[in-house]
Amino acid sequence: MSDTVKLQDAANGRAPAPSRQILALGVIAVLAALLPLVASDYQLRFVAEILIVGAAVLSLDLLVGYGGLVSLGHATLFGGAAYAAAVASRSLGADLTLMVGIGTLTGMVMAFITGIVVMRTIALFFLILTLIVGQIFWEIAFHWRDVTGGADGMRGLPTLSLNLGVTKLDLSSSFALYVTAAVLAFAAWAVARSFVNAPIGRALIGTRERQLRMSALGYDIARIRMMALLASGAIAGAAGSLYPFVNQYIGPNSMQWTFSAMMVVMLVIGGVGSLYGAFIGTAVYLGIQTYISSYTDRWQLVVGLIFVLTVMIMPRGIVHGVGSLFGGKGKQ
Amino acid sequence: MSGDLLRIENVGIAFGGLKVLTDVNLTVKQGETMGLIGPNGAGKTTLFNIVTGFLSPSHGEVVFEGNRITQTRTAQRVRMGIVRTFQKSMVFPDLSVMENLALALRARTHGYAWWRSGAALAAADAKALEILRKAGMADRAGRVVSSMSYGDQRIVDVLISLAMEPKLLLLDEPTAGLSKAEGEHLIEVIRTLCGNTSLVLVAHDLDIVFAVCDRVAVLDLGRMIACDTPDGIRAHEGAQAAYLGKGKEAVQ
Amino acid sequence: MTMKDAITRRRLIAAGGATAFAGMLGAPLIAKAANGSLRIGMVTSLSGPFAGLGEAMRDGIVMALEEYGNEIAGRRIELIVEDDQAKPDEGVRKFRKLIGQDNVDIVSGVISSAVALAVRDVVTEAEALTFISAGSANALARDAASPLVFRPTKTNWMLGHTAGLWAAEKISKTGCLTIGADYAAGREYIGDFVETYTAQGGAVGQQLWAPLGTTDFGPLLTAIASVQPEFIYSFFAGSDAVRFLRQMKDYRLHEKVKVLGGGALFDQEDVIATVKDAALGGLNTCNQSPTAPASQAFSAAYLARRGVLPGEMGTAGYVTAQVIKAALERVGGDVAAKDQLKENLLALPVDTVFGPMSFDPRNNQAILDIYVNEITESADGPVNQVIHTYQGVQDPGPTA
Amino acid sequence: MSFYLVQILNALSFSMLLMLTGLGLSVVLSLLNFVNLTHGSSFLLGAYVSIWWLGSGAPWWLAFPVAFLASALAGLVLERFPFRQFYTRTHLMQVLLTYGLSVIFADLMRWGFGAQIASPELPEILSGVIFVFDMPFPIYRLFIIVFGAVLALALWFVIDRTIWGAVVRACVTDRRFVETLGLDTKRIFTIVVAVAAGLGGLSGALGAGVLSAYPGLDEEQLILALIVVVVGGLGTFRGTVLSALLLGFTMTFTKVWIPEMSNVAALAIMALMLVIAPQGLVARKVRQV
Repeated sequence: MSDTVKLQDAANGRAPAPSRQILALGVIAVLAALLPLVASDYQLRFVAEILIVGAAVLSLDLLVGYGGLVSLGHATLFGGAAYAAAVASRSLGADLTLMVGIGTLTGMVMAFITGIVVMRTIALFFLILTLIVGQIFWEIAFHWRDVTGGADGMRGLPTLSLNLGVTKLDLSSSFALYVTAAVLAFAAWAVARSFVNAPIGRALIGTRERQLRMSALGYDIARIRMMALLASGAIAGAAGSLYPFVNQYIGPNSMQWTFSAMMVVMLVIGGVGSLYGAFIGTAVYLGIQTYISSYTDRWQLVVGLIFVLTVMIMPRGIVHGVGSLFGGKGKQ
Repeated sequence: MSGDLLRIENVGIAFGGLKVLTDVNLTVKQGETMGLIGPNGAGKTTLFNIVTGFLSPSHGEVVFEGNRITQTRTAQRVRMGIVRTFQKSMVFPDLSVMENLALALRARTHGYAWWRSGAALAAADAKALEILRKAGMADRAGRVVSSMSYGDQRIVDVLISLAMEPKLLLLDEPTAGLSKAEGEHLIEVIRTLCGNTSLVLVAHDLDIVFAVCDRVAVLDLGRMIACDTPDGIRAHEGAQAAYLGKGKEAVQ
Repeated sequence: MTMKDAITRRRLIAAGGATAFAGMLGAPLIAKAANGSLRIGMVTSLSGPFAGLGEAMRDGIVMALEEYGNEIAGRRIELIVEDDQAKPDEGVRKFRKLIGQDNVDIVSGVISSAVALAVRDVVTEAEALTFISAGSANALARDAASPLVFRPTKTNWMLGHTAGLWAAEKISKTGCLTIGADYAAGREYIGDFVETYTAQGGAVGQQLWAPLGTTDFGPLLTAIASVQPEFIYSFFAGSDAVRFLRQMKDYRLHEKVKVLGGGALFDQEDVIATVKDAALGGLNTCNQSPTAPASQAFSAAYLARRGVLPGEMGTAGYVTAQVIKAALERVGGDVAAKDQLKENLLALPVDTVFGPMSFDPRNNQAILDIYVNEITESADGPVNQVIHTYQGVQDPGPTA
Repeated sequence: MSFYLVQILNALSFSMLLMLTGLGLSVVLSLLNFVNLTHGSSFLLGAYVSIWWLGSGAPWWLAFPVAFLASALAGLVLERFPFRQFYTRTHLMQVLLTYGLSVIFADLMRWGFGAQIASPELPEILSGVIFVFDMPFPIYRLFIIVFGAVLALALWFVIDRTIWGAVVRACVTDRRFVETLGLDTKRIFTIVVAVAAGLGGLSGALGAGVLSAYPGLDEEQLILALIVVVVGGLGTFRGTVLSALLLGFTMTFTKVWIPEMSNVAALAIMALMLVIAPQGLVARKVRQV
């Protein structure tokens, strides 16, 4: 029990003083604005990918960090929405608002289906059942060749654009994709944050810590978890809808359980229950995978070691680990 | 039978072959404080679980304010006014005292709200503060519960339940693990705050039960063997044999 | 200076200053190639299900470059190898990195068809000179063909088609059963085989599919045992192929039923070296054979270097270097003249260890000799022995 | 007729493989309440060790005990550090730690044993077939069925029917009580983890004859084992056997009847089981309040 507490007490999110928060946001905004000046096209696109995957990991944090529900099927929500957007874009064109709308909706529908199946389970049972449900979705995508392209996936997608009524903005450049991803990431963070700070978010924490007491207080546990799943699915879906257009490709890998497991790893490295840690974890993981692997075949060893050390030394993730080094904020 | 808040009629339950409760009848009147005693394994907590809907009885009915609620879901029963506490402390350790109470107060109205309506929430919070003031804990409203003493945690535990404004409050060994003084203080807080609420109190400390309760019911091996005033119970032979007669070792 | 040295040198440069983070933000130290040297990027699978194949491919290209003294058309060659884990998303990221950050002049590699298709739009948009070493999806020769993407290897059709011809002519026109891995490549192999075979008057009986990554073929083999077909046409790759052949032997079916397979099913290094005599008697259509005349010298060198005869991927890595060499020499090392390079490469065939290779001007797809191999016993254990050669097999291309 | 008989044998042998894979995981979960995801690594290690042994020319039957010992030794080391620190942590933390370790081991084994697929050279005595009427069935699979059944029975006997089993079970419920009996609980925990890892290695050695060994097999087996154990009901012995049979028969017969949908069908049935019985097929009664 004490682990859940250690791992997740950041989840209670007693927000830091507003002024400090505004300062932090400001610094991030300035850095984000400066990035395109120094980064190459490739790097901007890489950052865009981090932001998109990071948003999906953040949505997983709603479940893991606040609901205590570790899902191994989260990639399906992300990948399913990505497929839906890619399929729709072929006939409807890739308008940004349309794509995000379709993705969000798909994410929520898939979360709803998953939710109905997994609602009564917790802990390891929840972990395995989400894995199974996710793999069923994956099998469908993998075998529905006419629509999804099967194992080969889909390519040749139209480029992303934004219809502003008077003009149509082309979003295919790395810079445009970066800006789009950044806006999405910020929106995802803001929505998730408002969710956890609202009564529903507090109630979600309640179900994580004292499920019985929550039912004794008259809360409907299943309903709270379902709402968390829906919110999480909506964010993951919105993020997923951009993914095919950043990669110019979407394939069954982005729905597989291994991707779900990778998301959990990213989340834990970054810090469970902090929301923004999701982005840091994603950056660390993708950074290692992309850069270390150029120098050694043993990059998986590096990822594994970092992950195990994180779990053993700072189970609350890099965000808190570094925080306690500098500000002593780790202990209350 | 006006004035009857809760009626338990012929309730029985078995787990596998094990009969945990057999034909239990019990009536709790409006405003009454009822003690429920019996050795370990007598079925006290199981009875609570049936009244609150955590378990369904194999047979028999639970009637609350004249309505049959045997099949009603827990959440619904809570809204009708049946609230319980647990043997183990069931506070939310990582939330502040205030937030613990707020969770309870919001359960009925704003529990699922995402976009908050500030005024309503503020009203709920004001009410939480009011309760804390009555319990003499207003100064600790911002403390994280896990950092408080166990005695205080148990008080918060009970306050959470009282904040629900129950008509019937089931207290499952609220004083377990507390010192004599702490236990008495807790009972004091309950009596101050409960108003017209009917109480059912399970406790191993018989002194407290006999001091506080209007009537006392005795369960043994899943059967209700007596239900009477404290004096009546003291004189009851069956109860003596089943419980008191065995002396304190049954109570530890 | 060997290629391995070049890689080590890179590592030193990295240790010297470019930390991962600096690499992320500009990578100034390795941004520009040293003057006059030429950078080749190769993306292959060094982890995940194709790791063994990827290592072979990497060794193949390194081997060739070492033979060239690390110099082609008077320019020093620097090779950068990246891992795609056999995941398309990862492949896309690595191709972007090679092109956008490492500023390579040529990109190459890829084992999985899915990765090859996934990166198609990326390299096309970047107008990068691309040589796909092994990803053999038919689509890349057809609607997904791209002006600067060359494919010095077969398409799935070329193997399925020739197997169909061979089966109808030399094995039997009846009693055929197909069994394949249920994913894109398996569907293409089996589909193309069936099309040609039936066009040649053959009749296909039962068609079985096994999910990708099937561990237990028992139920399907029992089904085969009860049907008792004349011969089987089959496509599996990697661990699936090993398990299929071994379990065929476990059920004593390898003695009773002829197995005709496509490429990867009887891959010399990946499969036969592992299953050994369980492969004996099998027939295989493939663009590569360790016993093909063009491959003799290479096979010996490869055996000496790695202790096994080369399979398709080791050879593909080597061939990639051969084709790149031919292309560069025909423009005097001027890699910037992409149109000229393409024109010259398409003009004349290249001699490779696959055999003579010319390119189809419609889609830059190699036109290849396809070997029919029979797995027979030899001094080095069971080996793919060429028993027939279909010369100059050309994919139907964009018209299909 | 003989077709279905052999298919039933196929299903049985595959179920036994699943059960063997799940057993070690199940033992640690039921006895120590510890989730050990390095189990897949033990499996692969055992597979590699036995393949190496069978290829070395030494007496073939020793391959199995050797694989057992190798994995058990690895388990022994792991138990000292870092498992021991995680017994009292949540399942979630145990999952994270051991998953991370399994990633490390996967890469180490890839390093040590190479990326190529490896298959064992089975001894003559195990590589024949028997004929059920006219249908062939490999002797090796019969060997797996018999071996698996014997092992399962033996394990059940030790855990359920002997004093040792009782002592270990008592350890989880109340460690201090066992220590007052003069037994070293630390040592008991070590032995259980080592034996469970050894079981993983043993099943890997047995499985290699059917599955071969290659990087990634560890993860594939781990997932199957997890599904079997969890659907069975966390670490109840009967549950593991039941769900292994359920999964084995489903996967076999869906491959016979609807091969293209066999994975979906098998997954759907396992999901259905968890929906119907959210605590697993054989749930341990736990008092909630």
